[in-house]
Amino acid sequence: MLANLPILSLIAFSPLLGVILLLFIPKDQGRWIKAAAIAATLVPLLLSVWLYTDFNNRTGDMQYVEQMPWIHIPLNQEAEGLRQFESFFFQFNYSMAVDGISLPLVFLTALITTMAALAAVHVKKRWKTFYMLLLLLETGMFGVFMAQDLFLFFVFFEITLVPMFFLIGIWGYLDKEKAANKFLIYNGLGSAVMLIAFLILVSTAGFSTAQSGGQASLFYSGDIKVIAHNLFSPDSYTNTKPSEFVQNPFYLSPGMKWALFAMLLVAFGVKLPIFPFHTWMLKVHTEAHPSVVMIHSGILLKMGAYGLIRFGVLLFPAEAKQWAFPLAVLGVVNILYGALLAFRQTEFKLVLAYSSISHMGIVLLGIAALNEAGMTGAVFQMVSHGLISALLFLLVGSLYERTQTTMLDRLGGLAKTVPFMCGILLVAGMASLGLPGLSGFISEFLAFAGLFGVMPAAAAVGALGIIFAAVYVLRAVMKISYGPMPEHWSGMRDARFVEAAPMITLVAFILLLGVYPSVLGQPLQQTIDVLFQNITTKMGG
Amino acid sequence: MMTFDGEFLAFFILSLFVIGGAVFMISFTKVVHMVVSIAFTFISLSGLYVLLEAEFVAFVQVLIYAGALSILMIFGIMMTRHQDNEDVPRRPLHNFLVAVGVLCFFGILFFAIQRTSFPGGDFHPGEDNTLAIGELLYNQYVIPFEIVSVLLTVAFIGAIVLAKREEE
Amino acid sequence: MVSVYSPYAWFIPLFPLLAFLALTAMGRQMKTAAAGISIIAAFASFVLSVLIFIERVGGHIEDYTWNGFEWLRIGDTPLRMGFEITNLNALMLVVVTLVSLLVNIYSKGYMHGDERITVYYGYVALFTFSMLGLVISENILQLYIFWELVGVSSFLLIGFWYFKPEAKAAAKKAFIVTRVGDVGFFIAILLLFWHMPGHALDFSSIHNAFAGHEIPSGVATSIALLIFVGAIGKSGQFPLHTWLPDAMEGPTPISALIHAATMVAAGVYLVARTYDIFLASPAALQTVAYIGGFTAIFAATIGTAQNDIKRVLAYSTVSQLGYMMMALGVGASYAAGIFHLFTHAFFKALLFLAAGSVIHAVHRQDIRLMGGLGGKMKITAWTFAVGALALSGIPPFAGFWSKDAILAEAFNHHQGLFWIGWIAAFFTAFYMSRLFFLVFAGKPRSDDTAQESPAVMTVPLVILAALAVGSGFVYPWIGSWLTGEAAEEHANGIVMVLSTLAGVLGIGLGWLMYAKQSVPADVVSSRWPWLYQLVYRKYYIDELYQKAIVAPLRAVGTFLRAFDDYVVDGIVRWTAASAVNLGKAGTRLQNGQLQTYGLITLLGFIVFAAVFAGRRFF
Amino acid sequence: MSNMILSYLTLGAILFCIGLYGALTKKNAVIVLLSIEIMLNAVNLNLVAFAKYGAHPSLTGQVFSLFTITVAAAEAAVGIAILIALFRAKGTTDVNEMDSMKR
Amino acid sequence: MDQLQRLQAGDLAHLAPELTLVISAIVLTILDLVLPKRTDRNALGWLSLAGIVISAAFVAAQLNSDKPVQLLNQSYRIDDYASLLKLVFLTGTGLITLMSIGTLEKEGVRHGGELIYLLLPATLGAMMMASSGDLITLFVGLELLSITSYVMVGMRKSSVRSGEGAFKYAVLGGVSSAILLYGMSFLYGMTGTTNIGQMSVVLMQNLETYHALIYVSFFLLFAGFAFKIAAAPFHTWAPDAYQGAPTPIAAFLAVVSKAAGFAILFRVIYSVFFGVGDARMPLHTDAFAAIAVLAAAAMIAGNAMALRQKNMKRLLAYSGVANAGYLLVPIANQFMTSPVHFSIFSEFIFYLIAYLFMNIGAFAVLMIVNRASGHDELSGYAGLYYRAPWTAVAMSVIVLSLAGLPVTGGFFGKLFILFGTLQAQTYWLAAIMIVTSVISYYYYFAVIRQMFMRTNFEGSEIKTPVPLGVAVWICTAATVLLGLFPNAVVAYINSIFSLAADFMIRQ
Repeated sequence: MLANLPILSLIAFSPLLGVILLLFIPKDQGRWIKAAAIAATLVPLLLSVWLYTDFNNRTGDMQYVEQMPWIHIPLNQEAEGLRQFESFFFQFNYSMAVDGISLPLVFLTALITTMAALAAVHVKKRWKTFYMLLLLLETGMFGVFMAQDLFLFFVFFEITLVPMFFLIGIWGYLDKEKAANKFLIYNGLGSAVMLIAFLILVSTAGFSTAQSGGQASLFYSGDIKVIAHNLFSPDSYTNTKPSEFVQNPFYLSPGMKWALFAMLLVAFGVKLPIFPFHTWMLKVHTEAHPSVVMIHSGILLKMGAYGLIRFGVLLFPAEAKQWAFPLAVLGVVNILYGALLAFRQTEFKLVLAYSSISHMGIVLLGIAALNEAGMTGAVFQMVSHGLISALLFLLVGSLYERTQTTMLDRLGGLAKTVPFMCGILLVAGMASLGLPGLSGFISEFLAFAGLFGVMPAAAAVGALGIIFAAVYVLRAVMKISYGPMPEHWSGMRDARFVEAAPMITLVAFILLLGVYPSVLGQPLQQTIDVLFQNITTKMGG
Repeated sequence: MMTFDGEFLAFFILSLFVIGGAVFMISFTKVVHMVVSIAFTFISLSGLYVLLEAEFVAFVQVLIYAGALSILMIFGIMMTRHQDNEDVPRRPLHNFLVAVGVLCFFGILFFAIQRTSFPGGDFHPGEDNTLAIGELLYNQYVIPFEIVSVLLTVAFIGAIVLAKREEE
Repeated sequence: MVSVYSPYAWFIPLFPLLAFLALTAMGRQMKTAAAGISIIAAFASFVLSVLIFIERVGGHIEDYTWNGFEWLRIGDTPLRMGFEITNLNALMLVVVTLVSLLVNIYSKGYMHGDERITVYYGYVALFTFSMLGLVISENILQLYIFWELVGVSSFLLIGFWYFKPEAKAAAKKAFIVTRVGDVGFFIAILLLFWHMPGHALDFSSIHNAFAGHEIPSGVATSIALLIFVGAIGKSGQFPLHTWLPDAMEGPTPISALIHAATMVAAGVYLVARTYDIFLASPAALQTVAYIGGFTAIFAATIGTAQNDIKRVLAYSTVSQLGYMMMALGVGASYAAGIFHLFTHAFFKALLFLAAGSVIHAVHRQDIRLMGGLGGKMKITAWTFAVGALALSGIPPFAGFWSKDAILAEAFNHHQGLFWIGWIAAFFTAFYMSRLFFLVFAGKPRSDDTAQESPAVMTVPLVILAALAVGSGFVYPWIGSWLTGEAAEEHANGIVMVLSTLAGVLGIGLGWLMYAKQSVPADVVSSRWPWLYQLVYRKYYIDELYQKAIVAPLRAVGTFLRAFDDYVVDGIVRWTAASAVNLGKAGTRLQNGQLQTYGLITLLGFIVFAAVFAGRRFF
Repeated sequence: MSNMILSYLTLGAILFCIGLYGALTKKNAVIVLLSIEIMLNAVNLNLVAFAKYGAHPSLTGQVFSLFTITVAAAEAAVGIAILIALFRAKGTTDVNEMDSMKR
Repeated sequence: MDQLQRLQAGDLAHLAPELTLVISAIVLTILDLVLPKRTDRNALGWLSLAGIVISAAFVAAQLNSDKPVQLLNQSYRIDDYASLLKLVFLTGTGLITLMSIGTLEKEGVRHGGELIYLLLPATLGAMMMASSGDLITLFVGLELLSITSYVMVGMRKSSVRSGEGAFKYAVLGGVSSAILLYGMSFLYGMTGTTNIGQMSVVLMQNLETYHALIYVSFFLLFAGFAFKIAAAPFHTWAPDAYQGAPTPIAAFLAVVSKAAGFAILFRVIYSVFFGVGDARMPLHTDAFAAIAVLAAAAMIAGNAMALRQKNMKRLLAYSGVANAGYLLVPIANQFMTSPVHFSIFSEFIFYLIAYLFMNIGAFAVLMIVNRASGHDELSGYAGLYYRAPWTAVAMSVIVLSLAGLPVTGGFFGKLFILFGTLQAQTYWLAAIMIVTSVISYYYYFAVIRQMFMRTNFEGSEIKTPVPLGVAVWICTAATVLLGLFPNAVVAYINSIFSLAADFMIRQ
């Protein structure tokens, strides 16, 4: 029964139903608002669980494809060369699908949003708006991971920007407006670069002809499949060099392709973030409400990595190869730079922010490897870091609620009063530093393994990050929970059920992924396999 | 080589008057003097129009510019109780920049004008210049003509609305 | 012959795992049941281990391997998990489960009354699980996983008294220093992954590949050395030994369990387990031998100058582990090293538990403040003496046989290392006698009302003492059993005499200095104070690390923080500011003066005309 | 007489520039308005000159100049009216003092 | 030589929209005079609105005729280019009239009736401009619009700012008219005609002789038009005039007046200068390069100067400068560069439509805020979310559209223009366009910050007059619909509009 429904659209837009539902609940019914919002996040979560189980692991193709014409803009065809055609237009479709790479991220989005919704019980004011924006954000994030059309992708990507701006700016701490601004402008610039790259792609590789009833039409398409086809087929317009006599506005020179990859790298690098584009996210990490950071750090950063894989590597494998070394270097720099800085921070949230930078370096390494192991590692790291950072910020929220500070020097000995939370903190820290048995290890292992096959030296240098991770994670975690405890915190209450439930859930997933990684590896394996077969054949040709 | 005929002499004298009037306007300090000198420019211009076989335009020029407009300006000056004198310029940099800008502007115009030559052709001012113009106005240019009537009405209403004293 | 019990070997780690889960779920409740649960689990594991061991002792039984669990598949490469039972790990299983069982029992007494005893037992169970998992791992990646888990459990146990700043620091140090080694091990696995045929990581494939010389020797050397780096970290070899003595901040039974008997032995076990790789690279083997030998003598000298009862034992552990490494390095088989691991586990656990008994009684650890405890704590004193003698290598105690095996190997293959080992043995005997005489002999140096510990603590001591005496007698047999090859000739007479001599000399000197006091105790410190200081301060290694690694990294971190703030973000802010300033400059022109506006318009026209038209004319 | 046209055009340019200079430097608002009229006069001169000496002489230029004159007059009237209203509110006709809005 | 052409009675039908406006204006003037002083002048507004709607209906009826109609030797053209732009003007004026109803008193305008009926001739001027094929018609239309605008800006007579704004606008407008006329006089001199359609052929034939003068006349026209559309560096009047003007008039300047400027700029530049030049004297290339640079300058200057702006009207003025830049981009992207890029007009008009709604919406909300706070400063928006949540939501949508974020008309409009720019492979212009629009997020979101993140403790709930609220919601709804279904609009325009028939005036 479920199979016939447009399951992806249902997942993506079910949060909007929640928004509508919330509209009808009066502002002062805080309890009902929270309950309804959390329930609304459960719908996509359950659906995505079903999706995950129903997903066919034996194929690497796109699944659950939904396609609907959306924007179909006719263009002026008064020019000599265009008149003979039936029509000339550009079109963006509403086109959604998932493969093994996006599936886990869809699930992650659903899971972490639910967790964040639970964590948001600490929010003190304007719950209604908060939850409405949260749900809107969720739709945007789902869309990003499902969209199969450049334009649709971009729209969803931008949609996430606005609710996030509000969420940071209204519910953050002291410097929230600055943080929101920095987030907006920085990511706006990233999106701007992405849009230019996308439109160049659409206006060259997106160009196609279609036959309908004996008449030919010309059109520009944003469909990834069309673009990929044109980019890879040697006799497409995109790959036909213009000569003195024949103009070809659809030609993409190798230099242009190189530049396009570079632009995509910058565009998604801002989101990822890649050094030196990372400074915006520090502010977000420290100033936004922890439940917002859960989503930000847990999912939004992954959109950068996802985009880089989906559009950078998959559309430009040859250019990615040219870029592999710089990518690896950037990855190593990210890892070490983030780690060294995390080590010197005095504020816990900043430690986590820099650790995110460090961890995203691992994703870059996995991508730079350009092999199955590396790519698998990159995706694992995306999921794993999503879970871990969400958990950590969940804890930050709960701790801040009790101690009113996140300065490491003022914290200490909390294991005495809040042993449960400190235990979870320890687990999260251990997962973050890549302890085997927890999710962080698998991704680290795979990413390094992948890179080691191609660039052993870079991988070896990057592996130093494993040591540094231990240093900064332990420093922070132990400063919080170990050592003597100040007297005035003795009456503190350990996690309430509503806090403990998401913590345990996240720990469970972290453990599951660490102990039985196939749960993620299985949907991933075929996709990545097929993908690399395609890449190698296409690069050969 | 320029031939020195009567027309040129007339042009030369009139243009001296035109420029002289304008320059005087710029350099006078008393506002009323300025208006008078500019009226002189307007009248000299109408002389030039006569030279150019545009009698009707010359007539209108005298009527509107030298007449109506100068009077209007004097009224304007009276009604705003002007300070009589232009002070010494208080913005030397500004004035200098304007001077440089205007000179450059003139340089561009002069350069372009001097590089151009017009083939020239026969000019038929018509038996009766006024009649010819009238015919054109009522036929070919009737639409802008009608619009100008709207424009004048609007200017009329607008000027009244703006300039009339509000009773408190 | 097919094994009956081996297919069930996975139960061995499972019991403690279940215990751990149960105890964790309890939180801080059910303090009384905690010990019971953990002890039962340890006992169950022990019984099964013994069954497997006995079965293997009894007859020639094939190695049992199961790897049916596909953990993850990367492309076409499956990563599998499973377990394997060989003679080597059957022996290890017995050692680990036995020591663990005894420590569990002992702890019931030692930790009595601690409010977090449930947590304590949970951690112990986790540790036991990890260690057992490590031992039965079927491939090197799985081994690495448990290896890290062992590290983390030890971190948890060292930092068990989390509110003590020293414990906190020690736990952190232990984790981080061993992590340095782990990275080497990690890279070794990556190298293996790419160089093994079919990316196989299981031990039998490794054996086949390296024994069959399929891997170039350069690669083998790198892999072996990197694995050894891991072992250095875990087994406290120079230069990564610094964490081990600090780790004594944990509860004493933990010191016995982890930092003496089992976990630190993991490094030795790792080298033994991957011995094929080392055999493929003579250079790597030599490195192992030298590092081991150096560590042995280096730590032994430090041990002579320490005043904390547990620290002395800790340095002796480091020294003994050095012995084992040396044995692995010089020989052509891992038998001698593993044999010493086997005996050392018992007597070192014994020594620690006895020391724990002393600490339990007097609540202090400084040996200069003890004395005359022999009369008050008879069982403890006697069992400690047994352990000390075993450690000193006095026949017929277990330590004598295993040490002799090592020295014999060294004597045969590398005379220089033999003498190093010999001197180390002398120092070992010296500091053990110093320890014994200062603690148990003479008069009390403070007014303690020490009492013998309860039976729950002394019984394990006695059992271990028995093993410290008896376990050496497997000497003739164990080598061939472990390696499956015919044993070399052993029992070199000269070596036996020399090693006994070293022990006797050391004990004699200690007796003279600390019991009879005919030689002044400050004989060295008064004459060569710098030498005493050097040894007392552990050759300033910690300080060196602090200065050479920690401080520069800190400085780099501080520098990068400024860099991030002022340069990276500075550029961002500068860019933003320049956009704003551009706007400001623009609005400055917008000064309300209409003639300025006109001027701007005029100049705008001139610029446009000049730029776009002017270039066509000039 | 093709040279004649250049003289007229040059005269127009001079007049235009004088008007422009006046509009951009004079302090009295009325004079500023007058300067604009000079500029428009310069344009008229151009148009009328072209009507006679241009490439294709025609009456159109004269007609155009009539429209210009009319519009200029209307503009001047409105300008003066605005000035009067402003004077009532502000009490000055000095253009330099008209800067209550800036930045 | 042209024969005399007469206007026939039948041709009046073609002038129905314009005549409607004239008649309405006259009727309203008379009514205003006749009605007693104390009667509510709101009825005038509704009547005026009716006139505008009727006029728009006539325009709509003229859309998509088989063959463009031209009157009196091209002095007046009725083609789809003109008609579409007229619809834009009329919609804009209609919305502005709607928001003026019952609100002018509070704006400080004592002669609300005059203001409302002056809007009609101003719009008439704009329509003349869009429809003209002759420089004289064009000039007269332009002056009708301008002079009426000067008057309307000065209508808040008690305010010094209003007078100042009007005077500055009048003087600078006069200067720019003179410059524009001067350029036109040269064009006439060189070609002997004022007919736009006939010029380019003559110019082409005499390229050698007129070379320098063509450049001069181009740049004179260029400066004059740029002044009208307020593109930097010819924008300086805009902030002061907007700030001084009554809010509806500021909206009129920002939308209708600017759109009219574009109407002539687009048509004249393409009709007269397109294709003029050869390889040695690439006038054509230089002309379009200048427009591209003008666009870039407007985008950069407008957005940069708006960054620290605290007054909402000035902010919108600078934003208008930037938007002029965006609108210039399709004009600069002329179709010589790419064999496939011919949709410049759809790109232009779509963004213009989106701009119409979002900008009028922004001004309408500004009126609401002004009514509550009594000033135009940005701080007046503080806590608007608490005081008028729905208005705040509408304003957010409008601001998002101005900033170019999905899913709004502004977003798609920019995207469409950008796509054309990249089709034409003018990468630098695309880069400037998108980077500056990101910079604009900062100040557009400043409004959002005020509304949602600041609080105003004194403010009470805000009451919005119904017509004003309707105007806001029409604009908001249109903005969203344009973003969601841009295809409807673009497809329709594309189906009726032809560059050759409806745009270029060639004979």
